[in-house]
Amino acid sequence: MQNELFDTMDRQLAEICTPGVIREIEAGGDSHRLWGSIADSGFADLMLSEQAGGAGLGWTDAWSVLFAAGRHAVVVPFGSTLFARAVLEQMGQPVSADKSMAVSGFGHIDSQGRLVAQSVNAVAVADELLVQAGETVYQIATSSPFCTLERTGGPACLDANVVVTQPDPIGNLPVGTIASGLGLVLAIQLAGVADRVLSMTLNYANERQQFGKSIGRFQAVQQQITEMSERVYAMRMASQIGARSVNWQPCSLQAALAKSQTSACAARVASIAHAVHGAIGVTQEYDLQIYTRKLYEWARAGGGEQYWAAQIGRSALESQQELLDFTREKMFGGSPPAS
Amino acid sequence: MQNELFDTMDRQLAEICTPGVIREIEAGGDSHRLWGSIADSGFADLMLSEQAGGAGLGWTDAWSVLFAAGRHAVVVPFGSTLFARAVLEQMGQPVSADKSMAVSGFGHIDSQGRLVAQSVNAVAVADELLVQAGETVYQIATSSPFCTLERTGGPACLDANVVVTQPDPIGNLPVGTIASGLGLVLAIQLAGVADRVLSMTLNYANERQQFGKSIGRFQAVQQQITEMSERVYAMRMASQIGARSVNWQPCSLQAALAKSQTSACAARVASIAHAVHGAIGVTQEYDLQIYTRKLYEWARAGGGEQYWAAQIGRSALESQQELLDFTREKMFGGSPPAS
Amino acid sequence: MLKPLDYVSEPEALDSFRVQVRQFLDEQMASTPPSERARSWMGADESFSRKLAERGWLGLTIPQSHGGAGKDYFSRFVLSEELLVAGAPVAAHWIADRQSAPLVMRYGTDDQKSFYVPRVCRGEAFFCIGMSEPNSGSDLASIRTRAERNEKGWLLNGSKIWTTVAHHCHYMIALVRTSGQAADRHRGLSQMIVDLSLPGVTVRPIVDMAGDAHFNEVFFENVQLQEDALIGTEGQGWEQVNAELAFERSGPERIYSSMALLRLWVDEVRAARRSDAGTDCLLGQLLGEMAVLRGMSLAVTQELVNGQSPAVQASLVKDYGTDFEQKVIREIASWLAARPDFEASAELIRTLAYLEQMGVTFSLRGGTREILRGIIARGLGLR
Amino acid sequence: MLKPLDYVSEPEALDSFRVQVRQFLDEQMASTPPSERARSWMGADESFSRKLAERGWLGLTIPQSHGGAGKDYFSRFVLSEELLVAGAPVAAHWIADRQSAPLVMRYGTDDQKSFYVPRVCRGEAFFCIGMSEPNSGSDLASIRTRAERNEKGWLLNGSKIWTTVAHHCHYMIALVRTSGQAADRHRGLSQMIVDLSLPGVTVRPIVDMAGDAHFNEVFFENVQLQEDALIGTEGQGWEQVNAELAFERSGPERIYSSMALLRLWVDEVRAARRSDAGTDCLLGQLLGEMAVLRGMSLAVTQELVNGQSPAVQASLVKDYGTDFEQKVIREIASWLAARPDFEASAELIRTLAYLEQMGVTFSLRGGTREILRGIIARGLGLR
Repeated sequence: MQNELFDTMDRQLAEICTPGVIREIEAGGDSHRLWGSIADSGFADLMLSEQAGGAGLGWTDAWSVLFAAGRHAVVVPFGSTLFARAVLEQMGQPVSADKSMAVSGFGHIDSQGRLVAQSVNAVAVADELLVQAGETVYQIATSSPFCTLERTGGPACLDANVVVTQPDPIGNLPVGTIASGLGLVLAIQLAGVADRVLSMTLNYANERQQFGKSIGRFQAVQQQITEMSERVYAMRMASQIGARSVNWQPCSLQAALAKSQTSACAARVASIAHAVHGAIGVTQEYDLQIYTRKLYEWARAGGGEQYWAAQIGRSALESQQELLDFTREKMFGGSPPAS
Repeated sequence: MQNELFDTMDRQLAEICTPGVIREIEAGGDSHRLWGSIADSGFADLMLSEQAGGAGLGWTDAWSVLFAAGRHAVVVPFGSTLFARAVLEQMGQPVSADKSMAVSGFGHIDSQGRLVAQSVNAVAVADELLVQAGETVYQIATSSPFCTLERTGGPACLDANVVVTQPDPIGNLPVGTIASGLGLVLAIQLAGVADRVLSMTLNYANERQQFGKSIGRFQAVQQQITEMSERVYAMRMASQIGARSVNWQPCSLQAALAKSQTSACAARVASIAHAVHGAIGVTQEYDLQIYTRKLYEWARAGGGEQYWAAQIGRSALESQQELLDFTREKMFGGSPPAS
Repeated sequence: MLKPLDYVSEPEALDSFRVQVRQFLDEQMASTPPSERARSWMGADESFSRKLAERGWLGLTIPQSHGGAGKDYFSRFVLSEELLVAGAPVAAHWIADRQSAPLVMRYGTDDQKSFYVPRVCRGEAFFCIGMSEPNSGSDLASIRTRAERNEKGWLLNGSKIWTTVAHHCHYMIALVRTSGQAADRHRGLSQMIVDLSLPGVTVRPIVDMAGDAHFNEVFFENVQLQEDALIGTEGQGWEQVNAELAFERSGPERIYSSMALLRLWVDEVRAARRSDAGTDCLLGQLLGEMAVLRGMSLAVTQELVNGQSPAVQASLVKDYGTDFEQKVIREIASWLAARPDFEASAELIRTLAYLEQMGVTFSLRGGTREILRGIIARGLGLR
Repeated sequence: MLKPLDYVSEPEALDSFRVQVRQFLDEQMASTPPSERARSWMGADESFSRKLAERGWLGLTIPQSHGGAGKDYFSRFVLSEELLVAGAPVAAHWIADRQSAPLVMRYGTDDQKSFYVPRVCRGEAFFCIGMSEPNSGSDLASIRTRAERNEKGWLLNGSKIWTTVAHHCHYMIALVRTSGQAADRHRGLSQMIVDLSLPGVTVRPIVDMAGDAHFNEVFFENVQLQEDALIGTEGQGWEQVNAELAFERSGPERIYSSMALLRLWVDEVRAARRSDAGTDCLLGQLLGEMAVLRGMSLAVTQELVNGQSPAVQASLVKDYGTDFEQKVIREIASWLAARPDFEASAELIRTLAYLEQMGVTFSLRGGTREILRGIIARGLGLR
């Protein structure tokens, strides 16, 4: 699946989304230059229809660009924008060609009638926010005076809690639609960044010498890196199973699988990478931390392993189907839902 | 804490509760000879009062004999009898000097008025059964025509589901009293058998040669055995924290800690032992399996890690105490409850 | 870096084949309890294996010229998956079908091919693999069993241990030393097909802790082999064995070993209408991981279809898969222990206890975890 | 086999001391947010350290003759536990108090003892430890920093890295080569007390991913040390360092590093009145394991009180403890991710994110997991 889409995106990001650029943006620098270049590439319009100026592709193709985005720890909300634009078009809303959008599927209206969304990924560098609460979908400019952000996460984290007074709904979607799509975006990005972290770790283990040989020759290191590689391969597969829909709408159980399984593996991948790298890995100036932080953040954002696993489990218990049949039909088989 | 009580019990069991004897009993051979020798030693009367012919000791002393019992994978229900006799005396019931007793703290009365207890440990070789359902305590001879056993577990397992028609209560105790006591018995036995499994594994790793050196010199084996030893030490400590009561009544949160933490470690200890031993470890004729099977059975019996952990967690949440204070007072501090 | 494994669909054309297999298994195994199904590919039933052969389901990927069905590896995946998920007693023919017949097809002479392979496909030749020895364990290069050339062919002396289902088998493919000494390590090892009915062969079953005898020790005392017992090239035994591993490790055997337990547990949870957050979550985690492994195993199958030998990827899937199989056991044990009030059937506990005990072998059979991870590490390019 | 660790009670007489410490900390830290407390013993505040010294709480186990309080290791346990659970910024004095002063007391000359130790107790001499070098990592025996004897004492050249809080410290105890070459491994290493204000010493803070500078690289360029910079015996540095590890690894530092997170999480769970099976169970698992570790740490303390040097047991508790500290982070992250509707405060996520990032260092500081486990394995008698 590493095809032309992937290659183009990967090459572009290698140039424009470098560790230096990421450090700058995370330290509070301007993100619009990076976002502008990405927006200009048109990849965020991949799932818009051709009439709307997009490519009319579905998740199977989006996988390639999202995986590449993950590999480069894209700090601006590229993946969520890609999905949000398709949602807006489906809802008959205008789609802005240059705005970046953060997304949350877990908003709620609080007792004071405010729209609240917790720890929204990358919202601090997003132009707009798309939130679903129950069936209702809201769209808000982050610069709106009605919108306040409170940063969450570590010093370099761009997530925030959002509170919107006087929120205006733009329409309805089935409950969970936006949560599924964002979950799948993050799952694919997780698989991508895990792949990057594995390469860095393999390189380091081969280069770093201790006790007179490369540390990759120590049995304890080999055992750990093997475990890591199994998880990285599994994350890739989980994200591909999740991305089988050929249109904009994710298959909900497959997306659940993707987010659940990738999130389940993420922390272990990060911790092995750091164990192999030792102290150098946690320094600001070394690049590893840029990528491992994303493993934690994206695994937590939009619901983690257990949340999404419970969706699958509940569905399996209710289905009364034999388990292999359930797995084949709900995770592998069948055509994607009609749009 | 390896004192005279421990030494005496350990020495006696080394002679009478050999792997050969255990294999025979588990294969359906007569268990009364082994039980008779243990009963004669008087150790099962440790927590009976001196008036009742016992030693009037509490859990802190019982720890030593139960740990020894665990080390020898005692197949007859010694530990549960030790506790059950103290319970019977406290309830004003006659205590038989020669009967062995299986115990369950999780009985219930089913829709047909029958007393049901699931997977009662070692009940297939017990003379009697003591069950608590809610507050009510029942005592039944396993040979009674009202009592039917259905074996559970593997071919060599002596556990069974028990159904008693027309059960007669012998009195009441606070809910959970018997469950706590049995949990603590099993926790201490688990710590003992884990200690045995560690010694066997260390010996094997030093003796077995592969690739021209003892396998204990391979880094991957060292890492695993270290992990195992940490758990074995933790199990010992957990069981000692559990056994701080100086009378027959266990402190419920400390017993919960003991059963939860020992059960949490048991499966990993077993699996590392087998990983180190390789194929020889799963053969009938090699002794390791006698001890590792107990790790699984005792961890599951009488409620496992999560059941007991939830008791602790619920209590901590309700207490509103600062967590270190909760830990110090409820797990370490305080005097044992008055009897 | 290692080639990644990408999603492939299982060909829809195989759906009707799957239905056929499923119907056959439903009939054959209607009365097999879960604790028996938990034996999975360790359970041997010669007549069951012959029934599969009658339907043309042994040697599915073997060319029709040699008695096989001439189908591709996806067909074999479907058949294997159905057999394993059902816990069918496939051990008698499993190794012959999975690796011995392909090995003979690859390395054998025309005579060897036409002698052995059709018999495998008819369920008349069951094979076992002779690798470990009492003092070698995972260190296969230190093998001491020896075949000395003589005027009639080869004179075999030594012994093999942990040989799965040897007591049901007609032949063993043994890795033996044909020249040099143990100190020569990999050099001088060859593969021999040993007819287990020959004089001088003794098979001693080894009873495991569950009371079964899957394992054996096999002794060779002056066993006279014919010239054509040698399979492949003399001295190339080590390379041949390693090529075989791609077959051994590529199938869904390393996903479904705990399936009997998982299915029975779900049946009882459904019957008790027990749905709480912890239960939903656990089932979803297990099914999710199972689906991912299935996807990875299908991707390895695609490599075989493409004519590749994905030995390292297959090892990776195997290692991750055995981890999953053991997790199923551990987590269901934990779930039950967390709910002492749950009325689990005696059969559920029996199935669990069997797997708790024997599950430790999942990461031993076909290479210990440490050995396997060493292979994967090298495959990943660690040096 | 290693001596097991048995339960001991903490002396009740210390309860009033604990209350004193608690009151002091409640006052001092009333406005310190949890995300700051999460820095725990990595957070340095020189004035805080001096306030402890004013109360006589530095050098608690040092004899009164040298400015200490002459108390036993249980007192030190109580003080350390309160400081760590509160997440007090102890880093400035921590190493001086924990291991440098005891080291000087054990190996120093009378002059060295009376010069350094009272200063440590007064909070006027903060120490760091110089072990790792840019190319040595865990392989301490390959150290290249060199002290050459000259007419004035020793001439020091080289550099040390990952030196915790060196930029707050007055002295470093450095492990350096005084004879031989890197190839001589452990032979020829000695410990030197280096005054960090000397000409030729450069301290370069290394910023970590959380934006803090706990670590440093320290360069020595022709630093002229006096004769009495040598501590202990020339050439015995390796043995001295290993003896020091019993102090380094014996305390409750390896239990409470994630305590700020655990406490804040419980506060918010209580406030939201969230009690479900999963929450109860998780909290109970964590508190249970914490209590067991505390018991083990107290047992190690008893060994110190008995005059033993329980280096291996302490390593075992440390390895198990760091595992627990990392588990707290992982499990709370998982709990939150499982409940996307839970209204966690921004401060809770901030504390979590800090620990998620820096928690990986818990198993690096004081020896990587692999090194530590090798030590334990040998201590267990594996050979």
